[in-house]
Amino acid sequence: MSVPIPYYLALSALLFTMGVVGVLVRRNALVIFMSIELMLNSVNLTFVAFARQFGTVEGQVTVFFVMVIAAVEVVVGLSIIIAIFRTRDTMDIDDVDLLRG
Amino acid sequence: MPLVLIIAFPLLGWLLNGLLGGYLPRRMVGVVGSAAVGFSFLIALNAVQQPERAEPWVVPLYTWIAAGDFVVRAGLLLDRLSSTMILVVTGVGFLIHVYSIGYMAEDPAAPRYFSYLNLFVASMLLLVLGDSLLVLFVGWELVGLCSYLLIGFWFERDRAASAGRKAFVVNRIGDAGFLLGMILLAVTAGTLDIGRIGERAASIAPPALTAITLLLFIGATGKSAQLPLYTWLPDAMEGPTPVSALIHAATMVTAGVYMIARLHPLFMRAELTQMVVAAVGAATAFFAATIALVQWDLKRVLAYSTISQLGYMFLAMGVAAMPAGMFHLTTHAFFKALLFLAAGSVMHAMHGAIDMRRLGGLGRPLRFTMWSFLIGALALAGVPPFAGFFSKDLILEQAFLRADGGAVLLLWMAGVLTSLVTAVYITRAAIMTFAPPSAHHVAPHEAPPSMWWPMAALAVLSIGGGALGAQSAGRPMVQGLQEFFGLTAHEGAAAPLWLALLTPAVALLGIAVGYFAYRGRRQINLGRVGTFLELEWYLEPLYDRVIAGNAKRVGRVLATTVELRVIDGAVNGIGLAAVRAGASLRRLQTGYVRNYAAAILAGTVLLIGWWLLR
Amino acid sequence: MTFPYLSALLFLPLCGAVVVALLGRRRSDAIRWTGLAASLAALGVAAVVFLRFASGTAGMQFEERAVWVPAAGISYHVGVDGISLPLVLLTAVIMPLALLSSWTSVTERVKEFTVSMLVLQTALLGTFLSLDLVLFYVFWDAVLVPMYFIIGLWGGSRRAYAAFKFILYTMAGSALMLVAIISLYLQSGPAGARSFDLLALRDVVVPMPLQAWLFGAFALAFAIKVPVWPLHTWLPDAHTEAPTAGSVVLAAVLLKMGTYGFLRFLLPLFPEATRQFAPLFAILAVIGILYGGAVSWAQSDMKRLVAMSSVSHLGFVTLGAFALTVEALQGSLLQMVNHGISTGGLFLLVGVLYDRTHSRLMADYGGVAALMPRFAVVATIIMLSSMALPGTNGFVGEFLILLGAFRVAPIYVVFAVGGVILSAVYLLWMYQRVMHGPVVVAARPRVVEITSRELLIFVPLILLIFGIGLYPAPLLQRSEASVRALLERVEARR
Amino acid sequence: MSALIEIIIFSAAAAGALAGGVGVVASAQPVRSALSLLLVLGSLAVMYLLLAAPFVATLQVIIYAGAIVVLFLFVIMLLHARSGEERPSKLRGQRVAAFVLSAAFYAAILAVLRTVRSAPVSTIGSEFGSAQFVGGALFTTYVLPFELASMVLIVGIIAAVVIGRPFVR
Repeated sequence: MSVPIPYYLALSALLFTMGVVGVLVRRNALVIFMSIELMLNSVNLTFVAFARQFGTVEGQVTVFFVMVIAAVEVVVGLSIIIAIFRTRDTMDIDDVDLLRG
Repeated sequence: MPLVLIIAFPLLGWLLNGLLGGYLPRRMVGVVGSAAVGFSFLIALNAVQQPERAEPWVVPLYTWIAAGDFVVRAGLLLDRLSSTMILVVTGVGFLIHVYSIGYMAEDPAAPRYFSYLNLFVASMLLLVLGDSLLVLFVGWELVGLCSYLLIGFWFERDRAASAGRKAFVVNRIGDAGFLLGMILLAVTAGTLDIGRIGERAASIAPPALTAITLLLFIGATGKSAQLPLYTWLPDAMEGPTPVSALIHAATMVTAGVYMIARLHPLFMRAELTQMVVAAVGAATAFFAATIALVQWDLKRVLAYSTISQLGYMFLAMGVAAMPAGMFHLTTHAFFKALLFLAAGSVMHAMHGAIDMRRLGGLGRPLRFTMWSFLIGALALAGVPPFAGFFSKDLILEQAFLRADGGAVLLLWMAGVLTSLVTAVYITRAAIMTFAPPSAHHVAPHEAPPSMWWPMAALAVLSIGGGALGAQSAGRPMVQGLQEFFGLTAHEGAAAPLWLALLTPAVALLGIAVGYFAYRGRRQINLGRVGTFLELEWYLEPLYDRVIAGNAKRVGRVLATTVELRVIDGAVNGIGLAAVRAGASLRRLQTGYVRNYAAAILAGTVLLIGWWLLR
Repeated sequence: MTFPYLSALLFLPLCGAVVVALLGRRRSDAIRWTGLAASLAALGVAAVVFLRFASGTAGMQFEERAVWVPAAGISYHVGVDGISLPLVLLTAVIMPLALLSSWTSVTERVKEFTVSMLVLQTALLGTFLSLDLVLFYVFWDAVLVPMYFIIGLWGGSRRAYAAFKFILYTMAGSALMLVAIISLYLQSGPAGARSFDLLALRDVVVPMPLQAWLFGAFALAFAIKVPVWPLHTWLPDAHTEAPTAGSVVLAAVLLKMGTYGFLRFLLPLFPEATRQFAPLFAILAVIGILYGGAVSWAQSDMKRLVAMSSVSHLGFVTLGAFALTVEALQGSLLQMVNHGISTGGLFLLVGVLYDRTHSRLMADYGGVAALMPRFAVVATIIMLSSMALPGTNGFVGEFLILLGAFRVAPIYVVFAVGGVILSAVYLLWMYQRVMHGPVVVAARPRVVEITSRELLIFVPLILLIFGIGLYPAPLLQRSEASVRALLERVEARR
Repeated sequence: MSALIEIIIFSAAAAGALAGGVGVVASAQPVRSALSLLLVLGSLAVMYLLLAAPFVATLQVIIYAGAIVVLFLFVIMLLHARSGEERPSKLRGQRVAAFVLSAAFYAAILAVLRTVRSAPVSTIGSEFGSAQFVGGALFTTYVLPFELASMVLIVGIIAAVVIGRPFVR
């Protein structure tokens, strides 16, 4: 291992932060969703990096489950987005504020 | 066991008339009620004459209350003091029951009447015979209850219902004092048993003793209608007249006097209390007598007269002349019951009219009633040889001797003055009622026999009752009680002769004044003095408006302002504050997902920061 | 293994509720009879427990213990001693009467009503019988649910407000109590050896500042329930709006949960704090006595008057509980029962009138005694019991409380005696306005003499009034040993 | 594999991932974001290979790149999605707050990384990370979560079908 694990971690953190910025700044629901995927991936990277560091399999197993969940999430999430677009004809999540108190 | 039977018979009568009275013939109801008390009288007579009665006769019944160190054993106690009382209660009670048969013959509620009356007799006997102060208190409150029920007997009339309520509440005020006194006694002496109280009286610290006796005396002022708690008794005249005779003249109202006599070991050791008792008694006697001067309602005249006479009894209790007080209690029971029954006979004849301005000229049609009334009146005024003379004279004599020139002499003078006023007002009442000219158009008819023979019996007692305490007759009753109370008669300082002549002279003077002032049924206008007296020395407005009115107002203010606005307002205010807080916090809920996300991020940063800087 | 009397007692009403729930909705009569039978069966068991109870024994009797959640030290632990016995009996006596009183007045949703009442009974009995704090808490809060429905579904015109207020008030108190229970549990020993068992917790000495806080949390829950002035404002609304049976149970039994809590939990668990705060409670009690009396006087609604009078009466009970003398505690316990009988009776009386005219306002009545003479007699007796006339039950309790409190603090008693006067004032005031005077009821033909069913409700009450008034020994004897032991416990931790 | 080559590969993959990340967040067109996401995913797959996780890398390519991104593209085309951000934002200061908070967040993570003492990298066998290796763990120790995951998938599919149905009033 010539590249130290912390490098991977720092990279992961940077990717995560980018995802965060995407969620906070963008209004397009699809882009926000992609930013969330970005964050999930950065976390996956962390898991794999730790799995390598400790030489255990659990990290990789976790990544497997994360992927499964991510797949489901994308399927459900996208169908929700489609449903919203059908009824409100918008992709801007700022227009979706029915829960305003 | 006979002692229990004395109470059991009236109780039985109460249950019988109360539960089944509606199914009995009207006449039977009265007979059952009278018989119950009659039997009770016979047993009492028998019990009193038994030889072992020289010693107090105690009948323990059962342990009533036992909690912690406090134990009350209920039992009955017959001694010289209670002997006198049970004879008066059952004897006079019996006569008045019989009288009531005729008096209440027309009333459909007679079963209720007789059951109440029997319950009263039973309660009064319990009061008299109770060997524990707490048992006495049971009787004490129960007679108050009966008084309430009987004053408000014609409850459809608002005045009667209100009078009953007033009687109960005013008595309750006194009883609160009684209750406190009893508790203080139980705490200091450790017992409420009358026998033991006597034994331990000497060991109670004087301040506590004074407090106990004063508190108990508050109770007595309520029950016996003394200043300042006298106001209920005149109103109590709303009840049927035999009730006024039995409860509000002869028996119940004397309970306060009896209680002091019962607890004489306490009261005779409390100098200050004795002074208070004597002063209140003398003041009440004079005060009530003056008010009686201006009353137009015949029964109210008699009511104030009762208050006044009870004042004499308290005066006697205060100057340690307890035998004299008990003697006056007895004779008063006779002649005041007689007066009331005579008044009842007048009402009966006049279809309920009792305002003296609308009577008059009744001497001819109601000859028997008039003579009965006059006998009672002479006894009340204190004219020898009627019973009232001997007892009243004895009280005044003892007060004079006790005073020995001191401050008590003032009380004695009040007593003598009262005697004068008494003679005046009773003369006025007699003239207004019986002397011509008549002020009505009714053809009155004399009472039925069931009503007049009890009057006759009481008239005999009012004439001859003085023998119980007359010097010439050997004072059988007073002598016996003298021993009981452990008193030595003031033999050494025998009353001077002028004193013995003074009281009859004053009485005769009063009668003369009354006769000349009111002859021909003249109505005298006393001007401002009259108003002053009619307003009961301004005590009545004080009570009704200042005290009762303001108390009610306080209740209203508490119920409306304090309860609803302040306390419930605070509660609802808390609720409202929660709602307001929610309303303002609601704005944080913008509905923008990105706001929430930013908030989550900020929270995460803060958490990590806290973890780092920990 | 002896017969599990207490479990039988506890679950008989619940079984009755299940049976009722299985009955068809239309079969109102069968539902009523089943409900009554279940509550009468419970009364029978309670009577057996009462008779077989060994007086002179301070400890728990008829104890039953079964593991519930062993990991957390929670168990199903029930038992009865001299302090809970009178209240258990009271609950068992009042419930059949309450069901009888609703025989004709509740005509809608009879099934739900009966189920609610029976569940309520189990919850109430459980509150008095539990010896495990978690079990106690479960029953304590379980009481709220049926009571909420009873007020909210069968109540008067402002029932929603009243039910909501009732539940919020009492929940506020009990939430804090739960925190205190858990905190007490954590104090009870090292991890693994902790317990929610009351008998074990009594020996845990909680250090002082914490003890005062825990005392406060428990006391608040109980004080709201009693209710101690000034936490009483839920009570007039709840009592006034509840149906007759609800008011009766509320007044007769529910309020006792608070005063019972004083004796069962505050005194033994927090003796130091109890002594420290006793004067505060005594002052609040005296204020409540006078305040409740004065406010009752100014009411125009009969139920509200009776409800406010409860504040006054419960003031006496509270005063007795915190006087910490044997007489006062005995009196307090007795007065809990007395108040249940007399105030329950007063609510039943109002219910009888309400069934006829559908009015609770005194102004709508007058001269009822002329129309209903037998009712007048019953009303007089119950009124006298409520104002503690000697010879009735109320006097014995009140006198013992005043006597016991006088031993430690005469000044409170001097003021409390004012309540004795006020009770006569407001009760006679109400009695006169309703029963006396000229007849002025609105629907005169409907104001008929009480039926024999209604009379049947009052007969047991009247018997108890005179029975306890003249011979209180059966109750006093059974409670004496437990009360003494309780006070010794409080004194031992000085 | 020599150290230098590894470093070069890491650097290239990292640069690709970061570039892709910026592309996802900053692209005006959603299609570009999706393609940038694809770049990130591929770069991460390379990283997984470097970290001895060939199985995970394979899954990454198949599931993420092959399935998820394609789904995104389908939806984008289905909806003719524009960025939808022509109008000015309703939320004032959101952008500034986002950057400040994100910077703070990143700084905090780095600080955490600095404070944690790094454990030595363990030596691993050649089979580490292979399909057999991970699959063995999945079907033995983690068989229950594995089965649960399949349940979740089914539920997700059903949910998608239900939600995606035309809105019927």
